[in-house]
Amino acid sequence: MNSLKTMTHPKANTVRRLRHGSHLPVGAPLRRNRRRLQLTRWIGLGVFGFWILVALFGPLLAPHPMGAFVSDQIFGGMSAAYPLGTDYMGRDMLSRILTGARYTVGLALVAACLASLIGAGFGMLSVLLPRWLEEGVRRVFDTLISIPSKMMALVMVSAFGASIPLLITATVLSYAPGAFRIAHSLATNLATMEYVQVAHTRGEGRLYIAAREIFPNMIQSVLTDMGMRFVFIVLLLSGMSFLGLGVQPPAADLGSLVRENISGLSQGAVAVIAPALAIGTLTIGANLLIDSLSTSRATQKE
Amino acid sequence: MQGESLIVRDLEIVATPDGGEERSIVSRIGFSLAPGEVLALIGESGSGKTTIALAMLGYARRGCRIAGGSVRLGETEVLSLSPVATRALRGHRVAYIAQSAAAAFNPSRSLMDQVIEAALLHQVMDRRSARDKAIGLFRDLALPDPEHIGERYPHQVSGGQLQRVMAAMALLTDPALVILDEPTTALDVTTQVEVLLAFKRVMRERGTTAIYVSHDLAVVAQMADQVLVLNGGCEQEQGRIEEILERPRHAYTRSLLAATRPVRLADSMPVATGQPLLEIAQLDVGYGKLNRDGEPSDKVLRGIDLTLSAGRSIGVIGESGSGKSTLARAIAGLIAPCHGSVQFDGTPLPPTLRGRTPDQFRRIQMAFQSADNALNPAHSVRRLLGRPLETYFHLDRAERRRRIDELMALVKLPTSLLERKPGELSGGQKQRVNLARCLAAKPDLILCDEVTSALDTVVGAAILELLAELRQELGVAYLFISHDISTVRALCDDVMVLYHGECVEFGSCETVLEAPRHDYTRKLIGSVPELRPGWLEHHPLAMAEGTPA
Amino acid sequence: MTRHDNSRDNRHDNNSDKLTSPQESLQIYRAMQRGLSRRDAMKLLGAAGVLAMGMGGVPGLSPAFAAGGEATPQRGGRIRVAAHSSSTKDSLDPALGATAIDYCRAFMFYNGLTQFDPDLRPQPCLAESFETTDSGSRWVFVLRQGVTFHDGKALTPQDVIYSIMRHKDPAVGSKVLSMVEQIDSIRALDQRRVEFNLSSPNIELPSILAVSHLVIVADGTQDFSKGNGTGAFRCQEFSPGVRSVGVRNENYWRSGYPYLDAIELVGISDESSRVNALLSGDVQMINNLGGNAAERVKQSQSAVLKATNSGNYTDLVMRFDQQPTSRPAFREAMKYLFDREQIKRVALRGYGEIANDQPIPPGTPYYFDGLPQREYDPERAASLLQKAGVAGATVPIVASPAANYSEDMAVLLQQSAAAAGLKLNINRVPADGYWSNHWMKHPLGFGNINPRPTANILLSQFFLSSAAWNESGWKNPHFDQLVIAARGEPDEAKRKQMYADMQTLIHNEGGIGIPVFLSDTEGYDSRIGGMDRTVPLGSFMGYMFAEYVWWKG
Amino acid sequence: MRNTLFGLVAGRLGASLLTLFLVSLVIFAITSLLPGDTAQQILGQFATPEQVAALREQLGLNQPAILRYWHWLSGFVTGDLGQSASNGMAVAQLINDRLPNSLILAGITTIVSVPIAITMGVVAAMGRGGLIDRLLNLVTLSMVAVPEFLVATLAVLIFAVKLNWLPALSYVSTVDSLGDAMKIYAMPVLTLCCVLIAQMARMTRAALIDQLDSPYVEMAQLKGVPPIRRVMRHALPNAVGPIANAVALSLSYLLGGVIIVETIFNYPGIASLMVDAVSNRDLSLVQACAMLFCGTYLVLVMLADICAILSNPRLRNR
Repeated sequence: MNSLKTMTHPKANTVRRLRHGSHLPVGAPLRRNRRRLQLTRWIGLGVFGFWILVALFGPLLAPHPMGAFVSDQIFGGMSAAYPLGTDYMGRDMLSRILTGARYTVGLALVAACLASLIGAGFGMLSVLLPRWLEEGVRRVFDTLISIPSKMMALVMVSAFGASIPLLITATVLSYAPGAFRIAHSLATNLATMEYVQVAHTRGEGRLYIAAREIFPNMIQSVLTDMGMRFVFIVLLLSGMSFLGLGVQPPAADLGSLVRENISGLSQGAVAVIAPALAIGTLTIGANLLIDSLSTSRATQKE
Repeated sequence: MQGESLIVRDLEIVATPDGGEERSIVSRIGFSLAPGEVLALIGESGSGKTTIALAMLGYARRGCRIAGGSVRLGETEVLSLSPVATRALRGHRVAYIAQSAAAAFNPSRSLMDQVIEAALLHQVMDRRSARDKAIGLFRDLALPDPEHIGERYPHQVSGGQLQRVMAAMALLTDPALVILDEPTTALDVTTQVEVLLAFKRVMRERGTTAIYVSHDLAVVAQMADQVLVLNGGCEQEQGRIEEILERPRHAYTRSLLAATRPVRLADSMPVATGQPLLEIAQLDVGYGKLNRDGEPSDKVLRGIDLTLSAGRSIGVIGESGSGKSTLARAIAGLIAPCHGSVQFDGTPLPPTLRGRTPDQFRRIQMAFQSADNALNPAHSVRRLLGRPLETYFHLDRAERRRRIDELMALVKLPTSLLERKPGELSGGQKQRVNLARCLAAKPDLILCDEVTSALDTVVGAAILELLAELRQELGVAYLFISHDISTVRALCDDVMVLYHGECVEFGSCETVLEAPRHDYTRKLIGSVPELRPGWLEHHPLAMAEGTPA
Repeated sequence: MTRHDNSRDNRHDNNSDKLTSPQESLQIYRAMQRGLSRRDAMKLLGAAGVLAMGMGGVPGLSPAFAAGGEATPQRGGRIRVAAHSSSTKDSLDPALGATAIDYCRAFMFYNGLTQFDPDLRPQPCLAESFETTDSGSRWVFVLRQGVTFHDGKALTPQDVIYSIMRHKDPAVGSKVLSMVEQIDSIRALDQRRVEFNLSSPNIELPSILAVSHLVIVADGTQDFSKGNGTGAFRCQEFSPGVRSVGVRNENYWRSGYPYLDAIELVGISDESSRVNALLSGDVQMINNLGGNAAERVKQSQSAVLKATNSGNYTDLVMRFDQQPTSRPAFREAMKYLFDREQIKRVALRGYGEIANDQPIPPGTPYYFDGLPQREYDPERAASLLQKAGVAGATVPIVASPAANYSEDMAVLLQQSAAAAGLKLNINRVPADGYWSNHWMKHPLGFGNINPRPTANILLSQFFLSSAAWNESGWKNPHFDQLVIAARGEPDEAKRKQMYADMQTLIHNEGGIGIPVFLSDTEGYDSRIGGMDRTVPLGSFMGYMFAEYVWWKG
Repeated sequence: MRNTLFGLVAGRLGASLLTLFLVSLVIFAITSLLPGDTAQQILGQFATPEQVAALREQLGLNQPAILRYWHWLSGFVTGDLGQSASNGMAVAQLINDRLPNSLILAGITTIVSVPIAITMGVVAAMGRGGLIDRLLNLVTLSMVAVPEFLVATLAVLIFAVKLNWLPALSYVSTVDSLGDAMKIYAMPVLTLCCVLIAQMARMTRAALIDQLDSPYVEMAQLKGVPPIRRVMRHALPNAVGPIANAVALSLSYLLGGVIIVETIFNYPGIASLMVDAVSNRDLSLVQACAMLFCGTYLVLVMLADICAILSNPRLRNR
């Protein structure tokens, strides 16, 4: 985190250097639980990778079309024919989850990527822009961040209808400002680093400095941040599905699967538990992955 | 409490790096100290000296473990104490003075609060007497305004004063043993003398047993009775300080000694061509907002004049905050001067980067203090060296490859390092890459900003040698910025002494350093510890203070 | 919408409009549809009952409620009632009533001149009696004596005149503006009698006056936030979108009523929250339950489910003026693609009734049961699609939550259409703005039609060639003639035949597909007494439950 | 210290006003794009065009958007929030009815969640890498992972429907005693805590660990300061800044983000007011709510900064 502290004066990082100097080269904060770290990373990677695969190939594997009414039994339990039971209208839950995961994972992934791309892009470039322009960009993102994400989504969906591009736009508008903030502070720090100044004295252009000197050093933080954003977006999307603003029928993301079957909760229907578990494993998996990545990065840095 | 004896036997400390096997970092260390004696642990970074010192408190840092041996303080076996008893020992019978007081003081609590915390915690005395005693110690340590300095917060007190406050904190409980971990490394030389004097006097008065950790033999010579020379966690040599200084038996000790006193390298240089390369006239530089007269609020340099001929080397010396680095940054175009002119090779140099020509960019290179920060950690060495070749000379792939190999040979690095990233190199290697990158531009002038100060003495000496060789081979001129007079003395033809942003003295190295005219220069030179015991006692400051109170 | 062209300009030649002004309110239409039996109408009109009257008879539909024998009513107690929607748009101005909770409040705090009984006959309420002196264009209502508003003011003819005539001001935003447009004037004959003059005869005026929008407010009222009426409950608290509390009006003119001390009305838009609230005992009555929710209530020990069939329908609109729905074979194919059983079973969970692509529900007098039921027949649909030249095509279909169940129906239709080789792309649009921006604007879309007062009004409004809401743009001169003629046909058998012909025409040629009629479902705490009274207007006892239920707990 | 604080607050207020202005522009622009308008919303499916026209005239919807915005803005600046177009009540009155509810819910949630979250963060940081840390990590992860509507619905099913301990709905109006209040707020607060605690606890842990790695905490250890005191007296005061920031960000969720909880528990708060306002195209109400949310966010962030300054003598005394 210390890289986040703003450093303006060229000598401001002296303290940090000395602090590092006081550490033993081998005695620097080490984590004894490296093996555990590895384990959580593999679990995280496994779970997250699983959902990516489901998103990619799930619809191909689905035994029934997503919207097919296959059974007369409503909220049917697990059976050989319907491994995850049937939903509130007698559709095959397994097929619906396999298909629905694509929406959740795909939407969240696209939105997270776009949010990070826009946020980090502006965050990085604004450092190199003239002061007034930088200030303007910051003001715009500050404005966006102060509007609650669900309200933003609500107004936008009311205005333009709940299409997939709009959902992505709304979530990106909600989450890009956060990414911008982090990227901006990272880039502000990196821009004062001596190697950036070296590049300046070499006469390099702004774009080169941004792309080749600054960006490679913030990519990991940006990726970590993107992972967090992914998790938030999954949850925001399922919240929006609850409010009827999310992915629209007959398509259904995991959140709307939980939502539309929630009346089966009182009877403990698989139809509601299965998609809820799916969301849970997806977000926990992503979190574990991010956690292990960011800690191992911290370790490497020492 | 008087100092107690300290006997250490067969100390073994192991570390477990992430994912790695447990390995020994300190092995079979033993020494014994009589009450009131001071032992110096000396060695390069990574030699395990701090780790050993911390073991005296029964403490090992995260990832490390004290695997065996005994530390006997008086009658107490430190390593076999229970956690509670260990806590009772720390800050009471054994006290620790950290390298950087600025980092080791909690920024959010007042100094007095922190100074007396241990005493109150261990119920050595009540708050009032602790305060009184602390004020007494402040006075003994020659801190200004001893009555009220304790009410301040760490950021309101200078580094040297903080270091002394920390000493007061350590000594408040009259510990039997004090660990001083490089207590003056972060300080300017002039401040260092004051702090060393204060430490020495107070410790002698109290008869404190102490362990003094340092990489600087000259400092150790002033403070220690015994020396333990470490390398790679193993003892190289142990003995009385005088013996070690005069009759070093071990080769490593000898190289340490040699590095502490670098030989003059500048004399072997060819005489300069005389053509002025860089001419600076009446240069003013500052930070902050401009006021009505166009003057910045925080003016760092005032009225600097300087002429550097091609192939020559000028040293700029001064303590931190004197404006040395700002001068280099102004020449490099990183900060625009508010006044004055800079001419390079006869043409005025545009004040900022924007107006400069690619050729000017090429001909002036800057080597930053810390290669850690100056080398982009994301790039490989090949890329770091290749980029200037690309931008300045537009070389094609094969030519670049050839030139990079040349550069590596020039800075005496094996080409096997080319694919590594800076994080995988040692400090000296990094600094060499840093220099190689400057050389890639075939520059006429290299601005060296404290290039050796972050390095260990031996490594730093090697870099100095390299710089001297390069100058000889390539005829490049240096503006060599340093706080260390001996490095300037070793490398430079001329020297400029900066004090509070003004040049107080300028002249050839011999003249200025051998016969300084300005008071500050004299003080600066006089503050560099000499490699002989007793130098400190005869320092003018010690004489001025008279007999200790 | 170009409705005003009809209602204003064509008033003289289009007789239907005098009866059939467009309204939204669910209740009035249902009321009238069943309310005035022919017999009553005849009685009202005397021997001269020549106008076509509403379909007679009480609803023959199944009240599936399970309340046991009722004990004697008890006084006291307080209940909480949750309606399915409530927002800051809620108002105590009866003219603005838009949802169930508004109608309930109107009947709690105010009274109309007339009110419906369980047989949906208009009964005297604030009017002690009413009569028409010239077959329906001049009416005299005699006001009840001694009725006071909650603020103590006595009821006068001026209040009646103000209450009704204010709806004619467009700025009021009344939902029943077009309905009161036929009232030319109202005047006080004396302190008790009020005379209504209509622009043309309408023997259904007493039924119209029984709707919640036309309840009586005090003369000159502009600020409705106090709910100052003559009703059985006084408004104690009203915060829009949150709750409203009515406490017993001790001076209520109808002695012995109401039973309850207080009623709290809230809106819970989330269905599952609504059911949970009922099951946990936080509220005592809820309405508008989907199939699964209804099952949950049915299975619970503490609550009772009540379902009433209605003539409300959601229909597939196929425009005659757009491709590909202008092709007759395509339209017919779509009608064959409805798996009506499945829609009833899956989408409605059984809470509905199979329909036959015509709008007159079974059990009403003009219902023509000789019409063969159209069945799900994908093969036939496929060949029809082939004939229409759209086999294998992709056609967009617009659905919205605004039209109840249209999304489920669209999904089901999509499934069955796929079986016939037709690909339907569901374009789901938000409820907001649906009626103005989407309804009747797409080749394939959905509409939702609440029942109309009479079969004739229904047919006139939605199927006449010139009708503004001719959903599909269907134009059939023969049908138009039948509609007009039926209004003036004195012979019942002939009239019935005319309606049968009209239904057949719509069934065969019309541009709409009606798969099912929807049921009203509500749940209530088993400790509520009086729930066996059913006014089949809508949920909550036709929104008039307030003074008739009691608390047994 | 006064000067720093004053300068910060003044600067922030200026920036906040600008932000609010921008937010109002954005919201106005989007709501102007909404299909349908208030008049149509009020009149519904079977409105006649002349009715719509008359109502539009009456509500002033015929004016160009810029003019309407100007009217709203000039009213807002003078403290007049205008009238709700859909029911004619003063916007200030509507907000006044709902805001206390939202604030009470937010307040209780804050009182419950912040101490729990910080305690969890502190405990996890102290036992870094240990069993407790990993356990807490798993707990917080799971809390984040479950959609809040599921938590809320499950809680209702268990505590209200099955066990009948707690009411399924939260009626502010029927609070008579502390016991009542606890019953009513138990489930909404529980749900919100699930959402908020995890985030705050994780941030607290990260901020503390950052401090625990610092030389002065090592120094404290070498002075023999026991672990709890090390965390509470040495590390925590320096972590106040980041923690306050995390708390502020989480709490800003409590006004606008609680729409799901408000829906499920039928809690009459400000978020559902805004949802209503949007679906009714009630522009002045939408604007007022948006201003409120953004204003709250800005104030919270500013408070967090003030906290950070007050806790840091370096900033405090500059």
